[in-house]
Amino acid sequence: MGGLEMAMIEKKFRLQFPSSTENLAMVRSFLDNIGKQAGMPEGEVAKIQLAVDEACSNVIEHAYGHDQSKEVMVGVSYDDSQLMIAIVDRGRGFDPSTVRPQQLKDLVAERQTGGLGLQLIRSLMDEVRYDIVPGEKNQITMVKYFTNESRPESS
Amino acid sequence: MGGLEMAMIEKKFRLQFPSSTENLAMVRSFLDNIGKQAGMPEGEVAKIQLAVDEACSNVIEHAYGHDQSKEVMVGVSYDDSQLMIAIVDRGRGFDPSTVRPQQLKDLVAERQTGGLGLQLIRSLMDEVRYDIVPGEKNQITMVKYFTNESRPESS
Amino acid sequence: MADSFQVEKSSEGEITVLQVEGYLDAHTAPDFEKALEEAIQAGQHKIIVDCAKLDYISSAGLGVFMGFVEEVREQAGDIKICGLIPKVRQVFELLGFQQLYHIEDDRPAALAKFEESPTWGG
Amino acid sequence: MADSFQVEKSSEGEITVLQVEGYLDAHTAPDFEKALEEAIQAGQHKIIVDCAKLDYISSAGLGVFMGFVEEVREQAGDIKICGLIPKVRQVFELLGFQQLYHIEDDRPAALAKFEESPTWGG
Ligand SMILES: Nc1ncnc2c1ncn2[C@@H]1O[C@H](COP(=O)(O)OP(=O)(O)O)[C@@H](O)[C@H]1O
Ligand SMILES: Nc1ncnc2c1ncn2[C@@H]1O[C@H](COP(=O)(O)OP(=O)(O)O)[C@@H](O)[C@H]1O
Repeated sequence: MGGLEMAMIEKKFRLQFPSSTENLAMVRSFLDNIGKQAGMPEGEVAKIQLAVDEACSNVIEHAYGHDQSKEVMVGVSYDDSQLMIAIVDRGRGFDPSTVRPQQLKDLVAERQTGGLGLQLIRSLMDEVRYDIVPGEKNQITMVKYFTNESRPESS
Repeated sequence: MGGLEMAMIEKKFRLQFPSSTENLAMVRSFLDNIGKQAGMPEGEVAKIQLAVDEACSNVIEHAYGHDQSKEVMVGVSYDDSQLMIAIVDRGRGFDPSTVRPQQLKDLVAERQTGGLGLQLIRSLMDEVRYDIVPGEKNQITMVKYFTNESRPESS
Repeated sequence: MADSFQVEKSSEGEITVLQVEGYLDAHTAPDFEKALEEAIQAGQHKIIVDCAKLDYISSAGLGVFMGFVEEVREQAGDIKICGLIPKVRQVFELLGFQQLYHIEDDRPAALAKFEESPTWGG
Repeated sequence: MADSFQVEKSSEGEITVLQVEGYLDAHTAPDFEKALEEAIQAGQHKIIVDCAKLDYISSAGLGVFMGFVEEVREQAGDIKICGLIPKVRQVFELLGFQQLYHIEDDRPAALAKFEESPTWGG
């Protein structure tokens, strides 16, 4: 702001849907449309789709225990430097600091079928942040920087 | 409600996006995902996509005059008898009763490039309703009945 | 998956063919309008719009057909339409385009129609 | 466009091939799990999962590979993976699957790998 170049207006999108895994495909096509219009390369769009799929799957399974009457919200905004995504639920919540990253080797030995989602999100996105108020508002925010970006203007 | 058969829980979806025609493709894929999971035949999904595309195009062009800083909202809900869609804007508004259906012949003679959207919506959907409060909340609501439907239970 | 649109121009003798492909909506209609306008401004008044690869059309796309057909007919030309897939054909027919335009099955049929009636009702 | 998923089962001698197709996420992983479980319960412990037609995988799909591989390895069998498209391969590799599974280019290579090492490290 106040710079000489005109900053791109931030574009904002929001998708709300019943807490059911059948809606994961909808979330991915929502992100595909946004990623393409933001001019992101396909590989980057794929990473974002996967990270958001993981976060939504966690909300559907863990925060809401597959209760389809609950609602999941995915908000997306982008400008010329980055794309930011917030996934919001009003369910159980959790303390991410207590979730230890687990070794695939150990998970396999214990015949676990899960435990990789949060690790995957962290390795796919540039920033990941949690704001948890159980039962009220739990939010995971993820950011992907645009490569070859023109730095956002400082004010 | 109160019937012997369990009524299907209504499923609700919502999409919000910047008022720009580049987002029409997103709206169509949103509806495609919902229509498919509601078990609608492809031809019916196509009609709904077109009707909603027309209504959103009108909002983007007429209600907001292509101002991309404005937001369009599309809400969808369905149960076992029908699918209902509301398109909401906070723009200029208009009085639908003053919009006369025009003959294609006359539009062509006058070299008009528009004037068919509202007619198309009416011929594609089973119910169409407007609730207009200019600058505050303008809403077009459209309903598509499911064919071979089990009649909604009366209370 | 963002729905794209393309127009390709070619000639069959004195007839100009615009092949449209993809999704023709309020976002992409200006591209189609531009292609059609350029052809007409270059004096090409016999135009076939081949829609065999057109997946989708909304009224914004139909509007392009409406806005320019009188102009070419005044010049003893026409815009003839061909190759509509059923889903797209349905939209044209819902609005009565078959009463005001020659809509043919494919490009050869549209070319033959130009032999038979170079303009509308002519 | 709603993303679908399919599993097809076939045999190559004593080896069971599960060909997976489409989108493997938390919604469709139970279908894959069921197919794999059925094969194992039927005593089939040498399994190739051919992913050549797999467009997408999330951790819910990876979890199916994780949950059953010990069981077949105890029975001197293995689950070998083949045909990953680059986008899908990247997900497997991000999580280090290549250190714990034989991941081969295509089905013949996976069959050859079973000749060479019928189980993991065996
Ligand atoms: N949105 C959420 N709400 C509540 N708990 C969560 C949420 N996301 C993750 N968790 C907790 O963190 C754990 C690790 O999550 P993750 O790495 O995605 O693996 P998985 O979901 O496969 O167990 C979960 O098992 C769950 O206990
Ligand atoms: N959402 C809207 N907000 C304001 N005006 C509208 C809206 N929708 C339609 N209109 C008015 O109704 C007219 C007819 O609309 P329509 O039949 O869709 O044709 P077109 O949009 O091609 O002109 C428009 O020209 C416009 O004046």
